[in-house]
Amino acid sequence: MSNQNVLRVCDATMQFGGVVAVNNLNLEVNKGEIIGLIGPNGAGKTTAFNVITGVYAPTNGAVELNGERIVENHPQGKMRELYNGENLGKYNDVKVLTPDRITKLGVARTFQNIRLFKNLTVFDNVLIAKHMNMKGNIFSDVFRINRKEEDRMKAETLELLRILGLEEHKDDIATSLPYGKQRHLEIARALATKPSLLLLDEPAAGMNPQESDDLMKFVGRIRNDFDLSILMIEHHMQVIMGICDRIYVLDYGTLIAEGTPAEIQNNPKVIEAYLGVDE
Amino acid sequence: MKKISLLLVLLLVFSVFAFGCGESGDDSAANADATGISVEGTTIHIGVFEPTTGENGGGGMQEVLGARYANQLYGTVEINGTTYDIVLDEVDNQSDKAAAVTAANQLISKGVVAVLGSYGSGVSIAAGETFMNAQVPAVGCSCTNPQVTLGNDFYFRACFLDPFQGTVMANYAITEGYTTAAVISQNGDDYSTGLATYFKNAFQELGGTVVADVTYQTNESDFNALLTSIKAENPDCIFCPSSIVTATLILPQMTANGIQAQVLAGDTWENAAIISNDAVGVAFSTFFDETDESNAVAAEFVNGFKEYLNSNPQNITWNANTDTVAAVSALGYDAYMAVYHALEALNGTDIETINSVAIRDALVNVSFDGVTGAISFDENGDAIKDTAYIKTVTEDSLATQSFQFVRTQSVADL
Amino acid sequence: MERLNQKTKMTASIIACIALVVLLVLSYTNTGTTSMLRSVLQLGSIYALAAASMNLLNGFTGLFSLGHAGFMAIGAYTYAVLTIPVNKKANVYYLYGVADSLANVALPNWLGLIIGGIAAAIIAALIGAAVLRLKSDYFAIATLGLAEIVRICVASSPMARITNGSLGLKNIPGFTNIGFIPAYFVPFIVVAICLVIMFLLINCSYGRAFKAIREDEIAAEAMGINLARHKQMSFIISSFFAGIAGALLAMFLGAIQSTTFPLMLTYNILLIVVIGGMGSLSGSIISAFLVIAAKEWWLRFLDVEQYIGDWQVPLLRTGFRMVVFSVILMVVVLFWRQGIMGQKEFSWDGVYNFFRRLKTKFRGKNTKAAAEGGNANE
Amino acid sequence: MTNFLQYILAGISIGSIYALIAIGYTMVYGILRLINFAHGDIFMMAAYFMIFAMVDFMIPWYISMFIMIIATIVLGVLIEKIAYKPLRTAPRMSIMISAIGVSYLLQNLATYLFSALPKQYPSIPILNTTVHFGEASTSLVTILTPIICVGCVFGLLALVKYTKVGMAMRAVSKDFETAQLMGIQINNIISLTFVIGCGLAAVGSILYFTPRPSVFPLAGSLPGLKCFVAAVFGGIGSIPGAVVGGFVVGMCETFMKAVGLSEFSDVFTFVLLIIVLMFRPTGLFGEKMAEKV
Repeated sequence: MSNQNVLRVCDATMQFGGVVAVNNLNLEVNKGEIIGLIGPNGAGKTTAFNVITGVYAPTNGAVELNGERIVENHPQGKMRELYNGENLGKYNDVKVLTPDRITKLGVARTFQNIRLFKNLTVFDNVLIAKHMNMKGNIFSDVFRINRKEEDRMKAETLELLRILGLEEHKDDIATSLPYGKQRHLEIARALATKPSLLLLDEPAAGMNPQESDDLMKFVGRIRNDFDLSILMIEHHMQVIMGICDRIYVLDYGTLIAEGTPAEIQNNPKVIEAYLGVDE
Repeated sequence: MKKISLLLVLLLVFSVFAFGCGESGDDSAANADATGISVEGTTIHIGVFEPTTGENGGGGMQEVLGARYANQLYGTVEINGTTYDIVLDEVDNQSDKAAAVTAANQLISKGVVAVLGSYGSGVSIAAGETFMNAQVPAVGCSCTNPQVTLGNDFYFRACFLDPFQGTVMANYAITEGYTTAAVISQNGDDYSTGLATYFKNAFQELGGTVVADVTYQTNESDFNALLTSIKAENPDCIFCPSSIVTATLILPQMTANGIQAQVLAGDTWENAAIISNDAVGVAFSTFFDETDESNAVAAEFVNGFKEYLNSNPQNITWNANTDTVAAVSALGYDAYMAVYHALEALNGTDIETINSVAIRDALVNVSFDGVTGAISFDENGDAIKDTAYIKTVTEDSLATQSFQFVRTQSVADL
Repeated sequence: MERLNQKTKMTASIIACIALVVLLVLSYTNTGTTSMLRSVLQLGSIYALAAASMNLLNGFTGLFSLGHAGFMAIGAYTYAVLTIPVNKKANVYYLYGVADSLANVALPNWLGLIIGGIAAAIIAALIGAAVLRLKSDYFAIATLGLAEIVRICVASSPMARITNGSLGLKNIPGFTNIGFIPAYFVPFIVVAICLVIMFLLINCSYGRAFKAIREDEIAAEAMGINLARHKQMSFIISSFFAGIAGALLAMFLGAIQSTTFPLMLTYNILLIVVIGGMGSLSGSIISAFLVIAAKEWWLRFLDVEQYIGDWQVPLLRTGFRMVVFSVILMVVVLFWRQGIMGQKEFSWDGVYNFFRRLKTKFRGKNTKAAAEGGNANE
Repeated sequence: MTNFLQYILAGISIGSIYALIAIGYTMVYGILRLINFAHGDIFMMAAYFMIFAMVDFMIPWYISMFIMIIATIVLGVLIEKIAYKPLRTAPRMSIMISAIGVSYLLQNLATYLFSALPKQYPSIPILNTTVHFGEASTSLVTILTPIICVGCVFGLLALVKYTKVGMAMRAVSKDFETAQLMGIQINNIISLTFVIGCGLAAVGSILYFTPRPSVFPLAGSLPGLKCFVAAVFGGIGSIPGAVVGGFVVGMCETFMKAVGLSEFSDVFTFVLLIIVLMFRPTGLFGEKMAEKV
C-alpha cells in the first residue's frame, strides 16, 4: 500500500453561533486505507463529513483532496466575534466548493438517514449519479443526438448493479427495498460517481450482527474492486475494529485519539469518553 | 428507439390525414360562408353573451334582465306565414377574455342566429372574431370601445362610443366652468383608461388643464394616498371613469379626505349601488333616462320593466336591490329589439330559411325608436347617437334610490 | 404487473394515433354545431401545454412556482407586438400611436411564436439567477410577485406605445394554414411538438437530474448535480414553453389585455396540474382537456335556470357552475391527492393492467382466489 | 406639511390593517408551515357577515360585531378542519394547493350567494366621526386602527410569551412531532391559531371596510395578497416581522402614490420584496432554517 495522501483535513473548526460542533480537527486518509471515525452521539462526526463534502463551510480551517485545497475559510462577519477556536490567521483564503463540485473531484458519500430518490427505480437512482460525467449538453441529450453516451451510462449502471448484486431489483421503486438493500443501493449510487474517496455515514446502522458482518465484507470488497479509500462513521464496534486500518475518535467536537484499532481499544481516554459510557 | 418511432408514426399520420382533409375542409368552410347559421324548426335562438360573474358580473346581469324582459314581451315573430318562437340562450363570459371565446363558441354550437352583448368591451373584442367567422351578427349593449365594431361587419352596438362619451364629459366640464381637472383611471382596464384618455385630450383641447393623472390597480380598495395627492393639486373637477365597485369605494374616501371638487364619471356609474350620501353631486353621462317624458317608448318600457323586476325577488337582488331601471337594462332591451326588428324585416322577403347572414343584412337597415332614442346603424355598425344624458345624485336620490336627470349634453353644445 | 410485448404496444400506439387523428378530422369537417367542441379542443390543447410546462417545474423539479401567468403574458405580448400586420397597426394603437421602431415590423406568425417563447425564457434566465436561491414558499411568493410585476408593467403608460397599455392588443394574427394543413390543426401540431420535446426531456439524463432534485436536493447535490444550474435550466425551459403557450393563447383569442393574465390564470393551471397528477405530463394533458371541457362546456347548464314542468330546479342560477367546479376541485385535492395519474406516465401496460383489475373486480368473490393464483404465477 | 401629515396618516392606517391581517398569515405559517391563501377571502367573508347582521337582521353594531367575529372564527376553524387537517401528513405542496382551492371556492361562493355587485358596508357611527389635526382631517377609525393594531400585537405577543398555551404554540411551531410527544394537543393548538388569525382578520375587516364601505366577492384578494407580501417581507412566522412588514408595505405604496408614481406602487412593493428576499432569504425577521443533513 503506497502512502499517498488522499484527504487531509487541516485544523477544521465548525461553529454554529456559539456552539462548537467540530473543534480543530486534523485528519488524514491515505490511498487504499479504510479509516474509521467514531465517537458518542453528537460528537460532530457527521458535521465533519459535511465540512469535507462542502455542505457546510468550516468556520476556520481547510480541506485538501489529493494535495489540492478544495475548502478553506476563516471566520467572517458575525462569526469574527463569536469565534473562540485556534489557528486564527493561518487560513486566509476563502474557497468553498459546492458539494457537486467536490463530488466531481472524486469524493462520494452516503447519508446517516438514507437519502435515496424515493419514488424512482433502483436503476434510475444509480443512473442519476452518472449524469455529472455525461458528455454533451442538454440539446444533444433531449434530441437523442448522443445515444451512445446514454447507452454507455445505462450499460455501466447495469454492470454496477450486477457487481453489487442489485440487478434483480433494478425496476423496483427504491423505497420498496428492504432496509439493508437500501443501504447497499446508497453505496452503489455513490460508487457510480466513480469516486477515489468514499465517505460512509453509519452504513451499518440498524443492522443485525449477521447483516453488519456482510456489510463489512462488502466494504472491504469494494475497496479492492474499485480502488477506493474509505472514511466511515460507525457505531458497531465489530465492524470498525474488524475492518479499519486506522481510527479517529471524536468527543465534543475534539479529536481525543487516533491510531490502529488495537491502540484505540486500549486508549483510556476513549474508554472513558465513549466505550465506558456506551457499553 | 421506441419513442422516436412513436414520434415518426405520429408525424406521418398527421400529415396523411392532413392531406386527406384538405379538400373536405374547404368545402365546409364554403358552406359556412354563404349563410352562416340557419334556423331549424320554428324556434329562433338568440344568444345572450354577458358576464354574470367576475368583475363586471353585476352590470352584465342587469343587461340580461333587459333582454329577458324584451323577450317576454316580444317572444314570437311571424315571418312569411310561420310563427317562430324566440328563445334566449344565455351564456356567462365571466368578464374574462379566454372564457369569452369559448362562451361565444358555446352559443354558436347551440345554433344561435344572433347574439346580444356584452357589457364590457374587452370580452366583446375577444369574441368578435368568433362571431364574424361563424357569420353570426352580434349587437353590443354597453360595450363602448371603438374597437368592438371596427373592422367587424358582424358586430353592431346600441350605445355610444368612448371617444364620444369622453368628449361629452369634457364639454360638460368646460360648460360648467371648470378649468382644472384630475383624472383617475384603472391600470389594465381598457374602458377606464380609454375614456380617461379621450377626456384628457378633449379637455386640454378645450382649454382646460389636467393637473393630476393617477392610476390604481384592479380590485384596489384604498384610495387615500391617491386622493391626498389629488387634493394637493386642488382641481375643479375629478374625472373618474371606473367600475361600479370602484365608485362605491372611492366616493366615501373622497368625503373622508374632504375633497370638494365636482366628480365626473362615465356610463358605468349608473347603478343604484353607488347612491349614498357620499355620492351626492356627482355627474356622469349615460344612455338613457327613465324619467324622460319626451320618449313614449321609454316611458312604457320603464313602467313595464319595473313591474317585471318586482315580479321576482331574485330580479331585485340582481338589480342591486332596487327597482330603478338601469341604462344598461334599457340597452339590453334595445339590443334585443334591434334583432327583433331585423327579424320582422325578413317578413315578406323571398327567403326560404332564416339564417344569420340574412339577419345581419337586415340589421344594417334597421331603424326604430328604441328606449334609448332612435336607433339606426352607421357604416361601422354603431348606433348613431348625438346626445348623452347627464345625471346626478341629489338628496332626493337617497330616498328614491334613483338618479336625477340634469340635462342632455352633446359635443356640439359648446 | 403484467407487461405487453413491444409489438402489441406498437400496434396499440398506431391505432390510438389514427383514432385520435380521425376524431380531430371529424371535429373539423363537421361544422355548425360542433364548433364548441373545436374551440374546447383548441383551448384544451393550449392549456395542456401550459400545464405541462408548469408541471416540468412544479412536478418534476420540485420548484413551486406561481409565476406562470407572467411568463405566458410575456410570450403572448411579444408574439402580438411583433406580428400585428402593419396596415392594422394604426387601428390597434388608435389612441397612443405605435412606437416608431415597431411601426413596420410584422413577422410571420411562426417566427413570432418562437420569439415569444424565447423572450419568456430570457426573462426567466435573468430573474432565475436571483429567485432560484429561495426556498420553497419564498420562491413561490417571489415568482407570484414577478407575475404581478409583469402584468402591471405591461399595462403601464410608459409601455403604451409598445403594448398599447391598458387598452390591450387586437387584430393579432391567428392560426394560418401551413401548406396543405388547415389552420384548425395548427395549435394541435405546435402543442404536440412541444409535448414530444418535453417527453424526450423528462426521459433523458437531464430529466432524471430534475427528478433527483425533486426527490432530494441534498442527495442530488451529493451525486454531482449542480443545483443552481439545473434549477435554472428547468426554470428557463418551463418558461419557454409557458411563453409558447401564451403566444398560442394570443393567437386563439385574437385580442389580449393585461387582465387576460391574472393570478387566477396561474391558479387555474396549477389546479389542472394537480388534478392530472404532479409529476405526470400525460396526466396534465388529460386533465387539461377534462377541466376545460367541464368548465367551459359540460357544466354550463348549471348557470341556467331549469324547469321540470312547473318545478324550478333549485340552486341552478348564474354562478352555480363555478361553485360546483370549485367543490369538485376541493374534493380532488382532498380525497384523490395523486390526481389522475400520480407520478406515472401513460403506458399501455398501465391501461392493460387497469382493465385487468376492473375485470377481476367484476368477476366477484368466487373467482377472486383463482385470479390471485394467476397473479402469483407472474 | 399638511399633505405630508395626511400621507403619513394614510400610510399608517392602511399599514396597520395590513399588519393585522398579515399576523393571520404569519401565525398559521408559523404553526403549520402553510401559506393560507384563503385568508384574504376569510377577511372578505367577515365583511359579508357584518352586512348580514347589521343590514339584514338589523342588529345594533356592537352586538353585530361580536356575532361577526364569532362567525368568522367558526368559518376559519371549519376550513381548517375540512380542508387542511386531512392533509397534515401530505406534502407541503398539496396543502398549499388546498388553500388555493379554498380561496377559489370562497370567491365563487360569494359571487353565487351575494352577486358580483358591491354591497354597502354598514356604517358604524362612532368610527366615522371626523377628527381634525390642524388642516389634516381624518375619520376616527383611521386613528383607532393603528392603536387597535398595536394593542392586538402586544396582547398576542404576551399570550405567546407568557402563557402556557403560548408556550405550546411555540413548541408546535418548532417541532410538530416532538410537541405531540410532549403531550400537547396539536389539533387544539392549530384550531386556536386559526381562531386568533381569523379573529384578527375579522377585526381588520371592520377597520378596513368602515372607511372603504364597499364589499364585493373579490374584495379580499388584493389586500390578501399585499398582507401576504407583508408577512413574507417581515419574515413569515414572526409576529413582529408581520407588523413591520405591514407598515413597510403600507408606507411604501402610499409614498409611491404621493410622488406621482401611482401606476407602479404595487410593482415597487413586489420589487422591494424580491430584493429583500435576495439579501435575506427568509425575510427581515425570519428564522434561518438549515436543513439537517
